[in-house]
Amino acid sequence: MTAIIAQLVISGLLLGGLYALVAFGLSLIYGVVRILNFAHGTLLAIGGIAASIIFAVYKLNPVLIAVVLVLVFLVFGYLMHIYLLDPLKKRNPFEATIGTVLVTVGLLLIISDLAAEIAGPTPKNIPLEFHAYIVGEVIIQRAELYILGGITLFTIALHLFLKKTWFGRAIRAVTQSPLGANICGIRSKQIHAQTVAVGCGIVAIAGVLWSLKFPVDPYGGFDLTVRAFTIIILGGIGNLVGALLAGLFLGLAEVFTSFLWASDWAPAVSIVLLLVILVVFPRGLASVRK
Amino acid sequence: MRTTLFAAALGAAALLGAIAPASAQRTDPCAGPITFGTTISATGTNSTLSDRWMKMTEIFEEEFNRMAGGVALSGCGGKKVPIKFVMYDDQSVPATAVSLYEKMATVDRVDLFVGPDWSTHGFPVSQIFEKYKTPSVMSNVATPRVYEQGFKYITGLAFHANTWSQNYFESLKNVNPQPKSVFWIVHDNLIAKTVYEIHKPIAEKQGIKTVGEEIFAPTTRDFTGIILKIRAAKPDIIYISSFDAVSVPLVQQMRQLRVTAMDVHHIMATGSLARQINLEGVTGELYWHEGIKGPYSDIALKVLERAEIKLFDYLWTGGRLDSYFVMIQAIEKVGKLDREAIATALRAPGAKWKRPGGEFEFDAGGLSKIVAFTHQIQNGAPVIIAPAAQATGTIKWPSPTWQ
Amino acid sequence: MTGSATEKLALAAIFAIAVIAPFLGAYYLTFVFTMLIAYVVAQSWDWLHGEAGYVNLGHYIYFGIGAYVFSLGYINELPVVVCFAFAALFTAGVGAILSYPLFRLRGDYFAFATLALLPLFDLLAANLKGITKGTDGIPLPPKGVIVMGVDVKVFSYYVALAVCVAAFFLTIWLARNKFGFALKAIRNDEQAAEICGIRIFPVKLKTMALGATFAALAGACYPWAYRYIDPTTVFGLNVALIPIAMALLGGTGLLWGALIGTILLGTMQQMLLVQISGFQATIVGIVTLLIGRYMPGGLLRARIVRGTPGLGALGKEHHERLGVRPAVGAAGEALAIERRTIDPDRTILTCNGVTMAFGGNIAVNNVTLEVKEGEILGLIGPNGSGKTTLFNLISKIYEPVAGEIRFDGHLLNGLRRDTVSHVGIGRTYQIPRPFSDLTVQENIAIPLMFRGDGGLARDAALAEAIKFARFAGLEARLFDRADALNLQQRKALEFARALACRPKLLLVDEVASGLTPAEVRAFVDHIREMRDKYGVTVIWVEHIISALSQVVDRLVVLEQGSVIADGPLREVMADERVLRTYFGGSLKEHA
Amino acid sequence: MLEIRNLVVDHGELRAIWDVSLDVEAGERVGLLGANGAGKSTTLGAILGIYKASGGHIRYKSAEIANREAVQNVEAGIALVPEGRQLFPEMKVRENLEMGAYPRSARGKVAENLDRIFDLFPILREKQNQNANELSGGQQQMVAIGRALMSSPQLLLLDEPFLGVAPVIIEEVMAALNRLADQGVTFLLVEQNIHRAMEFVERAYVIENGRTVLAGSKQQLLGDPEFSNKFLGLD
Repeated sequence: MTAIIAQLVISGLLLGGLYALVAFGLSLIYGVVRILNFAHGTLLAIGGIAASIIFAVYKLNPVLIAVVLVLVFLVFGYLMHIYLLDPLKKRNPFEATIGTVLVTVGLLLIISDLAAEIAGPTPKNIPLEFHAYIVGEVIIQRAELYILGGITLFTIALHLFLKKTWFGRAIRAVTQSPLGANICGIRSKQIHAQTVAVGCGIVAIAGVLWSLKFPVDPYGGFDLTVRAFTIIILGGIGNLVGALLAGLFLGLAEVFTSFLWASDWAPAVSIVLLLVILVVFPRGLASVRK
Repeated sequence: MRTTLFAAALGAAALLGAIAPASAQRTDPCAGPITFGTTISATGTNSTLSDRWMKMTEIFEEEFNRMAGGVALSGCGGKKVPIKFVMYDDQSVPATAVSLYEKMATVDRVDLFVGPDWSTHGFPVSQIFEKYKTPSVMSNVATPRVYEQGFKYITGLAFHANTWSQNYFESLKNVNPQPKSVFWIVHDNLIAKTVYEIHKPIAEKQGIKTVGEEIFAPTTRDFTGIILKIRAAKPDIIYISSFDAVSVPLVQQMRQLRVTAMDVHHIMATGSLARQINLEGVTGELYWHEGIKGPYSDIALKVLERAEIKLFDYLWTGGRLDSYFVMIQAIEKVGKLDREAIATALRAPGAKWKRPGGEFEFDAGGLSKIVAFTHQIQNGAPVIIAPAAQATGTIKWPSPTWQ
Repeated sequence: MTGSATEKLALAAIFAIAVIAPFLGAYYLTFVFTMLIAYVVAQSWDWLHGEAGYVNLGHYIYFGIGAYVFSLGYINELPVVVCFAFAALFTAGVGAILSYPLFRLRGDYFAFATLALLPLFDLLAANLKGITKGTDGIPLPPKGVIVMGVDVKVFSYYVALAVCVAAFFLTIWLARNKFGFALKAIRNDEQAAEICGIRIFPVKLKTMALGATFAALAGACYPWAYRYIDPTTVFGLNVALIPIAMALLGGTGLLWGALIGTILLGTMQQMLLVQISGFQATIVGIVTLLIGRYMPGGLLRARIVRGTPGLGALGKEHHERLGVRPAVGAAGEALAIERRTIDPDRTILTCNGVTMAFGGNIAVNNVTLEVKEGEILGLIGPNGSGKTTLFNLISKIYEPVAGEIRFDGHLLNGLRRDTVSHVGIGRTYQIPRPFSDLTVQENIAIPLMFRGDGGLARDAALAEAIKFARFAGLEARLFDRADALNLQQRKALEFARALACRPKLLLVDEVASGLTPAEVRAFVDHIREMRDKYGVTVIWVEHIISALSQVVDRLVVLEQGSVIADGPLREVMADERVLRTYFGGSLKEHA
Repeated sequence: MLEIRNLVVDHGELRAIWDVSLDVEAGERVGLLGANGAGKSTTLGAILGIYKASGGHIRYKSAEIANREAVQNVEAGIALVPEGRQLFPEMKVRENLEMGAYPRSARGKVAENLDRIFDLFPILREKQNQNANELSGGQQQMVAIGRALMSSPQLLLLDEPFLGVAPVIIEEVMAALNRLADQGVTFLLVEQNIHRAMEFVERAYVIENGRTVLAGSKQQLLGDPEFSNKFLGLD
């Protein structure tokens, strides 16, 4: 039984870690810019597809692929904010909200359709075969260790980035008090654009790691957006550690649900969790801590 | 107010009248070309199975008219008329498919239908064929319930869910050691579940006991829970009834977690699956395979080549092509373009139909009684292991990569 | 309806097309049918969004539930009418039940939660196999396809059309009706709406249930015509957001928004479908994106559309459709406030040991206070001394943690916020909170419509509101939106709105700051008139003591949440403790 | 040092400041008094560059700074302690302070300035690793002042620094402000509490309805019947 639990925990952590990674970008963007980006999960799918195509064609190392994609996504995010989202801020709040919904939903349609037209609609992954380690009855793939390592390293790096760098601190400052940040001389427009860029960059990394473990297709990804929302509400907006814990919890919950109950109910876990949390704490969990 | 309303109504009627194309009903049953109406899921969720078929259908029209010279109409003095396709993308949405078939029936006025694919589309669209009394040879609509509605104008080219794995379970009688138990893993999808429900009693009749069954949602990504249950159950056979795309992580994780069995059977062990994961040693079903020559196989192979489609990658392409061939045969049997006669001919009891993979009959409801070829992936390519007549190799038993 | 010629023409044309489409052929029938269904879903979504301001991203579940209930009834061979009734009733019930948890949420959180409903119901439909037959879906038996020699699609088409017409006229009704004004008040400011006497939850629940009913009727038409449903067709995310996009595209909250949006997007999708192979979704996406980017208020609100003669009529906001012009009346005309005779010995408000704390911070500390009928009481104290919190306690924004508040024979503890105006308390906010996208007239009319006695009818309320506006000096701005007013005018508007609550007790929070001395004097006269003419008791929080000194009978001083002085103005101002703690001793000390 | 002439500021369609003019000399302590909503905070915001001026001039050390970005003004030596403190609740006290040194010119002297602030408010040294939202109101106010000091400002704009602060702490804050003044910092103080304000400032302006209506030294104002009238309402 311990072996079974151990195996489930490993899978749950892996799945949850990837979920958390998806949520990180959304969390930063939502925290700073207060924009619901409906295209977020779809961006991950596009990143994963691009990564698997680059891998299939050029046989590049996934780390290199990630570097390339991060750069592309950074630019994409920056331009998206400057040309599509920021101009909406000048409108009244009502129009700004609706405009944001239309723009991000429009983006979602465009990128998934374009990806399907260009790369084909079939799911793709990065098929890496690695050695497996067997401890008793527990089996761990080396690829999984790489992914876990990648998630851990990346989370630490992101954490340090937000804690230690001026830019990272500015992101947190704007999240917690936009006016306070302004008083300290933080240029909000610039930080907004840069945060959207960074958020998209994180999605690229998540996409690469994701496609190492699971296939992605251009029409998928929206359920990941919903999960990412769950995670940031569970973990607190702009709270990285919270998002990581929430993601891991979600992953473990889904894996255990599918083992102990039935796998067709596993996707319900995150949805029910989201609804229950929101209903019990209508202003998010963060309000409880205060 | 009354005058405005009247004026507006007049204007609206004029506008609609202007949009509606004036196309006269065909009166001469010998005039060509004969138009086939169809929709293809070129975008949306089902497009993973069929995204190249639009191009393929265009090429088919061209190659058939060139290579066969058209449809031979014996009732018109043996004159050959070309075929022509009217086709749309149904975007994988059944409601869209319905509106498109309505359009083809009433605006484009196609002569006959070949399509749609998928059981979810087959249900609503089959009523359109009844309504317009226009026969259709659908493809890949395998759920028997579509054909149990008592409709006259539908036929369908697909594996019969009832016989899907018939050859596989037959071949299991001759292997040594004999498998004693099976674990069913089922994609929560109409066709996958039907196949599982039908074969479960067949297996049990053969003395293969069910030691576990699990239905999973299409969005499932982590299968550790299921796999641990499999490992605990220690089945001889793992039978995966699933679409290929959604089962990639399942098979991958089964490999990674060192699942052992005498055989892993996947009802859609396709090339696109094999490209993403190691399928070596897995058994599965094939509708048709490039290596098997039969009627029309020259045209079919040419079309596939030009459309850059490998049957192993796009498992259901065979059904699509066959629906074209069957419709053409039906017209030729009747000898002229007569919808009623064609519908009757298609459903004539005991009639034999040709396809590149061999001959077959329709059952009473109109679903093709096609028995799949069972194959095993050996050295990265499918080897037909049953039925014996078309076999290109023998099964490796127990499956070497699942030990 | 006071529609323009364009509107009549457009309505007639659209209706005519819709009526004759089935005769043009099955393709047109099917095509228009999908648009009819989309319009019902889009429009019923917009009741909650356009009117009440809630973004229900999961509205499509009602369509799906309606489709399922109908199908289940149908395969159990219930009459079609009964199936429709079940679909509507059951779904309305679901909407009502979901209202309880969902309306605890606001803004983005409401959107998150409702978005999650779609995959949840998809999953329920797929997994509750005993009821829904899971992913197999439900095929309807073919024997009902031809009814009385006519394709059943024609019947379902005209049912859908009837539902559309009902939805359209319901939209007109909603925009003009009292119920609609409750929604508009909620959209702008829920707390202020409650202060004006609107009990908001039932209004929201009814709107949700109404929207659910209509979406369910559309949902029921779907399987009737198409004969088959499965979970992804009726709960799929890819189809669910389209009607919302249609409403947003046209212009949410506008009479024509959902209709025009549906026609444009629906036609465009269909055109792309039959004419262009490939990139259809991309094109739809680009159009959606461009509208969001350049016309985020929707197509009909875009300047270019509003400016086009004829077309502009379609983009009219609801208040541009309200035809109530000011009735010419005498300047000194009496307000519709009951004239009470004051009994100066009667205590109207009693606070007994009232305490309020936020976390560890005690904002109001054991305040005991009595106010006599007809008194004008000044309430002063430094910033943060608890004046506004005390107002908030009396007007039930907060529930005190200890102590008792009695008003005019009612115990206020535990009372709902919306009954506060009904028992006779009106208030203003320190930072004015008018309903910003409503006109001055509408703002004032809202409390008149939602009085405790059932309130005035809409037109009567709007007419009556003019008198209050005139009283507050806002007659010239009667038809301007509140967000176009300057601060002083907003304060005046709030004052008029508070008076329209017909208060026995008026709580005035810092009205004078920002007024010129002459304006202050006019305001003081208003306060006095309210008391002398109508017998209204007043508590006035003010920083500017010179203003208070002109009118108050008594002054109460708060410091750190406690009453430190209570008495006639001169006595209080001479009180050593007040001078010390409030003014830091006599100013002469500094000199 | 600071010279404002006929300043006009609009919040959207609302005009908050109609006509404000004032001067602050280097080393002075100047008060800005007035009722709620008179436009005091908006004036401070406009000086720092948070709000755009629609008209008039703001000159700092003879340079026109109206409509400059806040960051430029912070770099030039202006800092604001805002109303309501506007701390970063889930950042540590130390991080909050360090954010005050965000402009590039201030980043070099973080350690030095931290020391100076910890000397000024020793309690913050103890609590530097606590989250800002765990502090009492007075301590939060110290953080807000400290954060403003991190950019080594020459002109410190204080917006109601004593609001919600316990009297005992007010004394402490007041003492710290006096020390800063001795070090040569110039102050522009917005305060409603006349008593506190008059304790600290040398000179004051009174704003009403977005206009400067009175000005003078402490003595002049206290002797002016119009002034006491405005705030006491007693003739």
